[in-house]
Amino acid sequence: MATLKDLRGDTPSWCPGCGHFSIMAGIQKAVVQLGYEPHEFAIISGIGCSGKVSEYVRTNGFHTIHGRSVPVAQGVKMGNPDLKVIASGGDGDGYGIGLGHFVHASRRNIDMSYIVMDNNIYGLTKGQTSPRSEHGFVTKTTKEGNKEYPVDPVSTSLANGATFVAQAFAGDIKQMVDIIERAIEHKGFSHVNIYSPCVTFNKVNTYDFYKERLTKIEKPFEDRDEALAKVRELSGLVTGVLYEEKRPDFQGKLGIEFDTQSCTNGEMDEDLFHKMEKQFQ
Amino acid sequence: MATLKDLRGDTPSWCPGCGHFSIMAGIQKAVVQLGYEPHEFAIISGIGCSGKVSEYVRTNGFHTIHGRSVPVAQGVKMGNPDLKVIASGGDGDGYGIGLGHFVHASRRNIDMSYIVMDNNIYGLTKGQTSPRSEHGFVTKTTKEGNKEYPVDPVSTSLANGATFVAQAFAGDIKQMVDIIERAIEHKGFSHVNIYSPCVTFNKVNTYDFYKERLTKIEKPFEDRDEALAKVRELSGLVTGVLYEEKRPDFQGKLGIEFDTQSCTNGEMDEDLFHKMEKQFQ
Amino acid sequence: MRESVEWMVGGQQGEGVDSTGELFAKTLVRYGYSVSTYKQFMSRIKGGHTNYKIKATEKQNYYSGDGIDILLCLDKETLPKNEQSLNQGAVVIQEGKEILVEAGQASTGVSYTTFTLPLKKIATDLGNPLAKNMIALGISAGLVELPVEILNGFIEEIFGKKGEEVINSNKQAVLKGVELTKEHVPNQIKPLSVVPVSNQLFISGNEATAFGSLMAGCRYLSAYPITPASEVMEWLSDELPKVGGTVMQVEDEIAGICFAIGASYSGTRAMTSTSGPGLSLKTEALGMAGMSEVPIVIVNSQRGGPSTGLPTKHEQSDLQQMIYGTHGEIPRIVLYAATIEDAFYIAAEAFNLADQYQCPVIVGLDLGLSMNKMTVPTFDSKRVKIDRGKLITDEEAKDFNETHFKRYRLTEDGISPRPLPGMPHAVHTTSSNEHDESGYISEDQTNRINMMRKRLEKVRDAMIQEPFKYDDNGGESEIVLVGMGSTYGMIQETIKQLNEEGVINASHIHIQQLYPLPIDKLQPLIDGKRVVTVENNYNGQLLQLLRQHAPIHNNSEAITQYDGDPFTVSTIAKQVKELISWQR
Amino acid sequence: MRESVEWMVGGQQGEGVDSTGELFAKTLVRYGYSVSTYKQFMSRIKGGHTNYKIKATEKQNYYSGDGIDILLCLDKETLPKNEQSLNQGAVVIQEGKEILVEAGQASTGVSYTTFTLPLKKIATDLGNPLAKNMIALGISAGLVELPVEILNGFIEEIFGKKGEEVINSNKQAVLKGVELTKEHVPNQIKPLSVVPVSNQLFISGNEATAFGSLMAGCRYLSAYPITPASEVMEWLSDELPKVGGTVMQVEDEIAGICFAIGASYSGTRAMTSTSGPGLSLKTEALGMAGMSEVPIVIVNSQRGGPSTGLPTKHEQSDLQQMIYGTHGEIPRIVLYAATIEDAFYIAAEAFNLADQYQCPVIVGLDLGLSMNKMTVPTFDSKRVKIDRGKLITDEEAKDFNETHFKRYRLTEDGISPRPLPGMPHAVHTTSSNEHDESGYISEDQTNRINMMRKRLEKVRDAMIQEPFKYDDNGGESEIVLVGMGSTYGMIQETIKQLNEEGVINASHIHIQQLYPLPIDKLQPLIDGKRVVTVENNYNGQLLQLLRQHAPIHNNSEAITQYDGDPFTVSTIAKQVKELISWQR
Ligand SMILES: Cc1ncc(C[n+]2csc(CCOP(=O)(O)OP(=O)(O)O)c2C)c(N)n1
Ligand SMILES: Cc1ncc(C[n+]2csc(CCOP(=O)(O)OP(=O)(O)O)c2C)c(N)n1
Ligand code: SF4
Ligand code: SF4
Ligand SMILES: [Mg+2]
Ligand SMILES: [Mg+2]
Repeated sequence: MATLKDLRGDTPSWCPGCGHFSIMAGIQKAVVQLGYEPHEFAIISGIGCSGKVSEYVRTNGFHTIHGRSVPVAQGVKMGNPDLKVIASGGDGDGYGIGLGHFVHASRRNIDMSYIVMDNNIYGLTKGQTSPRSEHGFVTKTTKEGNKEYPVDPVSTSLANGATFVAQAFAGDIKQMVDIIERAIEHKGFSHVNIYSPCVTFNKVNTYDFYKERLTKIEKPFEDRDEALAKVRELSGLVTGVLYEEKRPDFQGKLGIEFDTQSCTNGEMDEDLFHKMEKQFQ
Repeated sequence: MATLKDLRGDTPSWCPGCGHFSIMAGIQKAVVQLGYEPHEFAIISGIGCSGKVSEYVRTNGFHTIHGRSVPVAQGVKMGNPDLKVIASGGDGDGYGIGLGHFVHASRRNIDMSYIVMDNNIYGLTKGQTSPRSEHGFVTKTTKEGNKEYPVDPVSTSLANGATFVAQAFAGDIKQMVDIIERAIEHKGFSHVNIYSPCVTFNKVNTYDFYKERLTKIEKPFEDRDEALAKVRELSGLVTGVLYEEKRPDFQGKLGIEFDTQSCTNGEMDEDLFHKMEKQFQ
Repeated sequence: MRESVEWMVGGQQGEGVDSTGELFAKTLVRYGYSVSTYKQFMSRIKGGHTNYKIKATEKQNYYSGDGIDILLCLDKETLPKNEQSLNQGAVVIQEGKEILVEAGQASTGVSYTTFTLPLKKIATDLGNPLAKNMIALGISAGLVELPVEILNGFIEEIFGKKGEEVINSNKQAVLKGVELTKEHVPNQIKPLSVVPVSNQLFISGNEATAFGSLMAGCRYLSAYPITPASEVMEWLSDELPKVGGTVMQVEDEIAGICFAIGASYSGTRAMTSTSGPGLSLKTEALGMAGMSEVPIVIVNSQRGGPSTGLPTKHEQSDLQQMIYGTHGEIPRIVLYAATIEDAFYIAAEAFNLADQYQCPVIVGLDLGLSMNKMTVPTFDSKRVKIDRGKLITDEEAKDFNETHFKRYRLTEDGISPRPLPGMPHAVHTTSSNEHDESGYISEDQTNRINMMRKRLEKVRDAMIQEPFKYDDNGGESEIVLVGMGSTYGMIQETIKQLNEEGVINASHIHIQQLYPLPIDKLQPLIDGKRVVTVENNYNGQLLQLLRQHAPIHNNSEAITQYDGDPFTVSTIAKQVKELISWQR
Repeated sequence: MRESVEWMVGGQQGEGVDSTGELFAKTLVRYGYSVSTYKQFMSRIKGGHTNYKIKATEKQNYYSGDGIDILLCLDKETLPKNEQSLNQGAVVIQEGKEILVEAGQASTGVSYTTFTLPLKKIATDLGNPLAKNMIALGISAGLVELPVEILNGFIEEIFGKKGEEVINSNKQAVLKGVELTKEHVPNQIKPLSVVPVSNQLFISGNEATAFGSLMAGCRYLSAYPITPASEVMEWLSDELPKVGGTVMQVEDEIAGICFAIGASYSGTRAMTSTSGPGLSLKTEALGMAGMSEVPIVIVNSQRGGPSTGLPTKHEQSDLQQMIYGTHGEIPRIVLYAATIEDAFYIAAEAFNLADQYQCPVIVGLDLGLSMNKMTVPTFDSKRVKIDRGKLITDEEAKDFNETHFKRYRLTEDGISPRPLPGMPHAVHTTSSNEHDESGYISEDQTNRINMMRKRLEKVRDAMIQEPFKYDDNGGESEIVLVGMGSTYGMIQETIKQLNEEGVINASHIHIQQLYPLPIDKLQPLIDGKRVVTVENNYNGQLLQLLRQHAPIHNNSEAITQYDGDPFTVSTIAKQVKELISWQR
């Protein structure tokens, strides 16, 4: 069985204290505790400090481009349904440039987990507002404070059909690992938003900020809209699995006997050719 | 004062009976009834059957590219805040390829109206599923029925801060005109989703389909989350203004004395140059 | 007896012009003829003029023809729009109050016959007003003496589900048409000679590309609808599920390529298909495929640009975007089939090259090639063998004995053994960042140099079976016409015509591999010749490409057309003649 | 006395290497020197080696230099990484347990002196452990005898808000450094001569571009953060609101260009800024600007590609993407400043050209030019006059007397009078579809031909004030070096060096207008010469561009470097020599 050591990839280059360390550890722990081997996973990440996670966790990894981890990940799963697929990236990556893909993935329900490292800021580009930055948040390009309001990612995935929606906090690894495990085991699209303080550029949304404000939801709501209402009521400052629904995943619904990996060297399938050829005769 | 005739642009090439005719008429009527002149408006449209509306309503028009009417429209308003700006396009245009922009516009609250012609299908490309097509919907590329679930646009804009959210139906012009008028007059981002049957490719979401199912909301909800709950409860099959909130628009919040249009031929502003130059000395 | 016929039906969109044209084309195909077609249509769903042009010949033919022998007018615009294309002695069939046969003369001077008749009324009298197009088809068949049995066979196929009555009324309509011909315009034009029936396929470029892809083992296509590429998606969405694959219509073109890259990374042969606007959106992810060395096939069916442009019109103006599109420098291969027949093989080879060189392969098409059907000899399923390149098994990966498998191992040929995710002995990292052999981010200069060389040199020798077609036209030529894609047939015909007229002996190069350009092989064929490209764009992009590789600047020109229509032979011939006279 | 000094500080990211370097650079600037700088850094926030290189010279200088006279090591990697660049007699300052002055010898053979001292401890003893870099700066100043008053002045500016105590401890640290120099390494290197202070600006390419844009009347920038372009956005986000404009950080690069196109359509001078990945994403909307004839300026600050590539490294590999990126064919203009000074004027001219030709103008930069500061003579605010082209007033529009104003009126020069939305007499339609003069969709062939000609011909004669820089180097040359962007300084120095060595007389062309390429003007300068491009990419994109326009294939080469670092003079010189010997 795999140990935590087996899950160790390249040496992280994150700033000491960065929340992303905990999330990386959380993923590693979840994989180990669930008894999986590194090769069974593919972690598909975007670009940002967060995006480096696919190089730091030793599973198969694909460090893709900014905002596109979710579409690539869905393709990976469809190409090889035997893989456990995790997409991961930052709040800018996922809720800024990648927002459209995220919502469409929510309503599509392909079997994969999406773990967002939400630090309410663009880390790697040195501290601009992200779509998760609070109204009034001050950065070098918003010296008078951010004039936009943040995206509400959890409500958005809930409203658009995601079958597993959860939120965690990098400062509470135990709960986080539990949530990640459940997300991995969920059949369908699981959305896990994780508050992950950026200690270098975000002096507002710190560990203490979240410790003081987060409410734990002990048990998923039975009803999607109840979950939605609760999240809205608490301004998104909740942790826990908010909603989980058992429903066939997208690929299951297609009802296709997938056989995508058997293409090997040699001649074209002559019988198939003649069958297909007919329609053009 | 402008008459309906003044609002007539190029001759529509839509199929007879298409819902988009009514929406075009609705916009024309609203402009006339509010007492505006054609030159005061800019209609920024995307690509699709729907996108042609900017050529058919005689105001200033910009027929942009697929999925980008909303970002272009926001730029137009910021460039010239005196213009009344309407973005318009199809459900594929706005909730498919353009979904990210739509959500970001909702949370940004620039003063413009976004009118979506929602026919639950891709019309101009001949009838593929759109992100608004129902689960199970049959097309030539989904012969076994659509396996995705539709986007919930109204809940999404509500959850992400839009300050005016409404829904109308091409089969009820009176209510629609009223809603468009209110959307135009709303200061901030107003989202109006309009059910607009595609008589050629969509044999499910017909005029009758909507007539039988739509519930009228007579008065906007006081509370955003109440509106959201109601929309969810009725599976989005509602018409009326669901929510309206008075709040300074984005540009107002910036607190800048905008002066963007005064750039004219001649030498650079020497005083300004010397002031700016200082910081590099 | 005639050995060929040129036929056209025109009318308003949404009124069955397409299906009428296709039915007549198929009838000619069944009769044994080689048929080329061209559809003209507008970017709207109903209304607006559309037409369907057919040229049927005894021998293989790659061009739908300049002229018209029979013109079937289903609206008022058809005749004026196409009168200048009528051949001497043509017959024009049109709706009118009563039956009338008149002589006409076109602005070009040719004389023709109009056969006016109340099609709708006759059909109504036969009990099926919808069958009016069948009467017209009967007339067409009658004029060239095609056996009605073939048409009747199709009628049974098409209306099979609608019952005997519908079938019969349609058959009657066809017969009626034949009778009307005999009665009013007998022997007006010569009948078609009988030819032996061979194993031909009647297929479009989009279909041939999709078919070739499927046969090459492609099991995944993710795309976003767009004219004129949608058919690739549509055809595969019917066929792939039958062989364990699937088509995903996704939220936009960026997702289209990203899903495919994901599927390909996982080991599935995968592709995306699009047209210009979509290709532009895909260029960032195209760079990812190049950098991360994930194989991927991108079909780009060109249409009229730029921007939204002329979405339903023909053009060949994405050459530079296909060759240069994306920031920075990536390995890539750009192919472009000369004919529908080639489209099948090129698609299949594209998947091999993508796997062999672990890079994106762009398959160019153009609307002319994509959306129009043509008869081609059936494909040779043995010609292209599936080759997955350096894909390795877990067993092979195990031999490397590495905890973290070096996905980007430096090798002599620049191509690294490629395991798949899921293999127990090959956990590995794939990346869009500059990386070392392990796939981990590296900013080291030496590594950078090695990796850039690896990636950019590995494709230098890539070569498809037929990187270009060459026709020396039987001997010495002073001029060489160079084309790509759907202009193949027109250029061939032009050369034949010029030759027959004794004007000039021209050779013909039709390039199928645009990048890397096989310049070493091309050089001897253009040396000392006047190089004239024939291309459907404004800037002469093919000419620019050639000039980049060969110092032919003072002895080369481009013949261009960019109005949304394909070339006609007469246009090309005229311009070649002008070039020659200007030179001499 | 020395007339120049080369200085470098190296250390771990996040430890003040940048600010230390900048402070020393500014000190030299105040002292009257011309200063060029180069920062090396990694794509991470904390940790990883970074350094800041300075070359200060009496006369204007465009290159931060190959060598190092003073090397300040704040980490262990600095010395080994840069030892090979040390000049004869260099001083290396490094942290150590105790004060030690030793002789060293580099692998290159040069001898140098290491000055080891417990910087941190000394600073702590002075009561401010944070002031250790100030001691090092004091040592640096002491070595070349820079007056400490200048440094002290900056200390007051920087620490002004932190109170007297902090200011004093820092000043003391500087003094201490000077003392330590006198005591341990006196006269180790020659002092800098005194030069008259002129009106110089110390500014980066990004800042000069932003400044030029603002002065040209740009009042709107919408963009998405990306290295190395973010500074354009950051600088303007401070400055634009003061003049009634604004910066929008939007959700992605597609929105970045679309917001700007919208603002420009409405009449505001508008721009977007980005780097490679963003440029790729923008190519679809770029096509829209071209097709709809909306002026727009796009700044592309190049970095190491492809894909995510080397985000914090230098490269010039987006040339082809800037020139050809987007499907179909659009009018566009591509500029690329040779120096930071030119960046100001080029930015300003870009807005004029965009308005005059109603098309997108791409302003190329590269990381070397973008992120590094240099002294330049202050700009001439009279050199570029604002010209808004054929923008018309409502009064003028009224004279046309049209219900629907013809936005795309066909005119002799292909440029249509442009009203703005909001004008009572100029309601008009703008479109990404092919359109007629009214802006309405048109699929008519004649209209298409007219519109394509209009759009693509109108920019043919576009020309900036200085489309290229030319230095004939005093007479006959057999070789011409051709470059673009930040290689200007290195090429100049290389030529000087080769000349001095008596190796070869080379001329220098530095192209600032890449598209349309001023080939008619370039031709006489390259005729009969051996053309050697010097470029930071793999494929020799500039060479390919030249070859496309001139048949120089047999007499041209590219000197390339693509490891993420800029050229050094010695690299270029070496390669030129190789080329010559190989030829002879
Ligand atoms: C297409 C593209 N645009 C912009 C960038 C520059 N970029 C790199 S990371 C990043 C934002 C990172 O923020 P986030 O996703 O929140 O991750 P974090 O660094 O905060 O973990 C940006 C804008 C890029 N690499 N690619
Ligand atoms: C980038 C891009 N992708 C695809 C297309 C092709 N396309 C044109 S319209 C359209 C969809 C139209 O659907 P919708 O927005 O719902 O409008 P409708 O026609 O139904 O009114 C598509 C996919 C395009 N023009 N540009
Ligand atoms: S900048 Fe912020 S997000 Fe990035 S590594 Fe440092 S602490 Fe983490
Ligand atoms: S296809 Fe549908 S949406 Fe398009 S014009 Fe026809 S009815 Fe309207
Ligand atoms: Mg972040
Ligand atoms: Mg639609």
